[in-house]
Amino acid sequence: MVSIWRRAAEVILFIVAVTMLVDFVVEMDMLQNVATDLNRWATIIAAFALGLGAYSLLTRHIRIISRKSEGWPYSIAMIGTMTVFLLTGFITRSITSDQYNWIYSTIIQPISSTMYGMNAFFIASASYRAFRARNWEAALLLVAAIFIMLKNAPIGGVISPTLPAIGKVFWDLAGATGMRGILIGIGIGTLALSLRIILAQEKTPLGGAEE
Amino acid sequence: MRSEQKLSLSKSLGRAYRQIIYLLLFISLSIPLIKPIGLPVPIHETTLGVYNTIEALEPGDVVVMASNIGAAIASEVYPQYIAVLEHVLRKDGVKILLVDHSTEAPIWTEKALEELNAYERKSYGEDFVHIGFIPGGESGIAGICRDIHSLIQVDYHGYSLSELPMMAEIRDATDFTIVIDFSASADTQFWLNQAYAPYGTRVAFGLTAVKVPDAVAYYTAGQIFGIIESLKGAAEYEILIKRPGIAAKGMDAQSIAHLLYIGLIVVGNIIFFVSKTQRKR
Amino acid sequence: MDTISVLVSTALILMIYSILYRENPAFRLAENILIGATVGHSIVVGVFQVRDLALSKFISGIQTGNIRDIAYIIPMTLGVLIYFQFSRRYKSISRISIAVMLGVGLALSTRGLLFVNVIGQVKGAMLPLNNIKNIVYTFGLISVLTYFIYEERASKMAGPLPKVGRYLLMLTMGAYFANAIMGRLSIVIGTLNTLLMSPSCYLIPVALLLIVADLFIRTKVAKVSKT
Amino acid sequence: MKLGVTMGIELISGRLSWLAITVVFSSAMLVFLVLAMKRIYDPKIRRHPGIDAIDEAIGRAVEMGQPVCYSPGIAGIYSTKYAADTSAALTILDYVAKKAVEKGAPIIVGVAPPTVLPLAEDIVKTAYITMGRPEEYKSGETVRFLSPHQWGFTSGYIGILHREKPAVNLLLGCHAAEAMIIAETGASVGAVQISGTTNVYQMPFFIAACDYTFLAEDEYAAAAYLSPDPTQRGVIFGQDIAKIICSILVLLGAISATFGIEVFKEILSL
Repeated sequence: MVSIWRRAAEVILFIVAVTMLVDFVVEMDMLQNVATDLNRWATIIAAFALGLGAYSLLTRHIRIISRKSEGWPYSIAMIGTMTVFLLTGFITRSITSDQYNWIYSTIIQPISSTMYGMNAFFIASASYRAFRARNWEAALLLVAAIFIMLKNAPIGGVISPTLPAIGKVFWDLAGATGMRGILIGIGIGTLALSLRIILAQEKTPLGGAEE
Repeated sequence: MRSEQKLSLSKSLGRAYRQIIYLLLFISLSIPLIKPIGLPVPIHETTLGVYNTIEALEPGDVVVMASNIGAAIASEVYPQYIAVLEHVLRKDGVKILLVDHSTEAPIWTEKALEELNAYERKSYGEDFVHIGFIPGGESGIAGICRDIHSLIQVDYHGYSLSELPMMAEIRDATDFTIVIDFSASADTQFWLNQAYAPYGTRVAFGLTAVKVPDAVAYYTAGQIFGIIESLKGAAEYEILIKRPGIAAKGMDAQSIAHLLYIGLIVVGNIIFFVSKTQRKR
Repeated sequence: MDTISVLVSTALILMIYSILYRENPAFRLAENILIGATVGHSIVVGVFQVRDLALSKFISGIQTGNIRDIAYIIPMTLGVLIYFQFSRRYKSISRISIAVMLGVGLALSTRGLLFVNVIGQVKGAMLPLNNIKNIVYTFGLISVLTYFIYEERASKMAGPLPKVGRYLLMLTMGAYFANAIMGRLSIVIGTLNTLLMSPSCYLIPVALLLIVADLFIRTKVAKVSKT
Repeated sequence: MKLGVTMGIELISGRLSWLAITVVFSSAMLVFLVLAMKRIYDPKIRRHPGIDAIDEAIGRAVEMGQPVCYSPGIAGIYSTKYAADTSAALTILDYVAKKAVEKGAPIIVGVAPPTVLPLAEDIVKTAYITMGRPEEYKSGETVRFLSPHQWGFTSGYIGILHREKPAVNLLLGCHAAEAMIIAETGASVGAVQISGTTNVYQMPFFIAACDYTFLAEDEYAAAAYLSPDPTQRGVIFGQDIAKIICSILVLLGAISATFGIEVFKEILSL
């Protein structure tokens, strides 16, 4: 049986979405206020959802520690670091305090930029492993990639000025055909899926099948 | 015996190809950083546009440097900012107005001023002023173009604008000689809309690589006088002002790494075709 | 930045990089530290967000009687309702909070993506067919669009166009792949630049030594197990 | 600027074309959806090879006795650009979870956005319940919350890939700069990888590193195709109609622009 709450959620989703959509075309102050507020509300609700995540994470790691399962010391490190951030944040009551800034720029910032930069290494291994001219499609892909690289790196223009010029032709062609087509397709696909969810035809994103 | 050993070596090399590639990349990136090779860098017309315009400035001219720099785009845009600021600081009598479009940007602006010893080289309030963060996005920019004194009363350091001698002569966008906007967002068009369109103030952009395609259209249409493109543009600028820094050093690393990628693709394909023909046999 | 901060962050950077060699305790430690730090950070930010964006507005709303501010009690209530997730019987109540977020998200995506992606791109594609380039672009785009036609009969009617579209898509993918490299390299160059400076650089040989030692031990163990 | 309309409602100028396009496209989609539901129209939809690959890959996981890993992306459900992307990833998760549980392959879902966590938990748990094996669902283990932060999530997810050595790794939904790191790690542990995203900057990396990729709209089509209700496929033909309309508009606009008439551009700017 579909619970009444579930039905209510579907109705609310419909009302919220339609309000936001109408706000996009109709000039009305009240509507605009409602839409702005709804948008802010979503952010606030999402902040509460963090508690679900924290609960799930903490129970899992506390279980690992209490059972002394494989790798339990790592769980202690995880919970320890988390506690440090929570305590520093709540004691200094701001995320711009010197102390908070220090732990943030010592831990999160360097690891984040390192992880981001690791892309360069994985691009290298993928270039070697995956860029094989197995067929015409793959060949076209890697030829385009090589010319764009020669366009971007200063060395390409030094070897020969025609290389960047060819790269530019590929780049413009890609932007005007493939990328345009992809963007248009994404727009249409988003409308189709949103429509199905808003009209309660697709029920999964609102959370599983009904029990 | 020996061939067996050889086989196992090539086999284990084949299995550890990832680690070898990572090591190669690490080395090829580190060497130019430790000892710059100085590979030639071709200078783009768009970068030269910015350089020549600044080079032609006369005493009394006012340069507005607008910044939207934050941690996300700093690696690409901050070196451009440093290079251009250095160039403008070298021009005697040219006044510099620094404005920021995000809450994070003022920190980077101050960092740049300190890195270039601006406070010792020039006198604050007479040669340059750091306005700080201007809230309100496009309407904020429209506000300073219309009447800067009515929108902003105090600068970043808390001085009243009316106390600063330089600001006495600067009232609206007609007093700005050029505007250079360092950003990665739609802000670039804001200056075009609010300063170039109504007042004819000339505008140039310093951008991240992704934003360049949009801006090229403005350049070809003659609406902006230059674009500095990503780290590459910063390197070109550093070379133009003969002050090779992080970007120029990075360019060697960029060139070598790109060549390595191309080499890897080529080697990968050679191995692929060789093994295919062997299998056919 | 003081020395401790530099040394700690360098050690963390090297621990993360060690995954390029193989999965190891150092990486696993850095991984868990990063998870703990980021979750802690998100909670702190989230709590302050609720405090500054909702709670303080609600309180000032009660004082001034501004209905729009008082209404911030609604998202806070909805936020609490999401914890009905833990109740077996009343789980569906939490779906109301989800519905508000999903409704906002889907509507905003549809608004933006149809406006920018569809209308913007279609408008941008209306090029005068007076040179080869524009003709290629126009028919290229139409071919790409026909590739995305899924209905079998309609797809067959388009003849060879979907195939051409697929080729163009692959070319696009190659171009965009290569174009992203420069930005990624700038970031790794930035990281390496800080690594190669004193005092960070002294940690690099330590890390390399550890890796070499590990390699040595592992080959030894492998040999022993063979014999 | 306001555009007066007789009905007393004022439309925002520049948005009229959006309204028209939305109404026309939505009607096309709804008409075919209803026709398919009433069994008047039976959609014959081209099957993306990635869809067959999902089934095969799960079979492989069962044979090898290794898990199926799934990431529904890093965008929350109220993301202003990727809400639909995340929804599509959840719909596909529903299919994958049921298939995996049915065939007996353990599944691990790594979650980044907290708003997605309750949904993913529900979807996977329901799959275990409907297949009659609720005891195999381990709370906190089967669906793992890693971190809402992009790089916290990435480090956690590649940690899972390295330690669990999955036979299959599915990356659906919005992935940003971490796409390449996760996908290459997946390839290095020998997993069959199937991916899909609407983040245009990451598609090329998925294409390079994964075995099968749902490119952009393919992901939405797959979500409709794999929906538990097969009549949902009707909407895909509506999407096709929308693309045909776009093609015709482009062609008409181009031809008229050749003769210096910009009327189609102006219509779309209304």
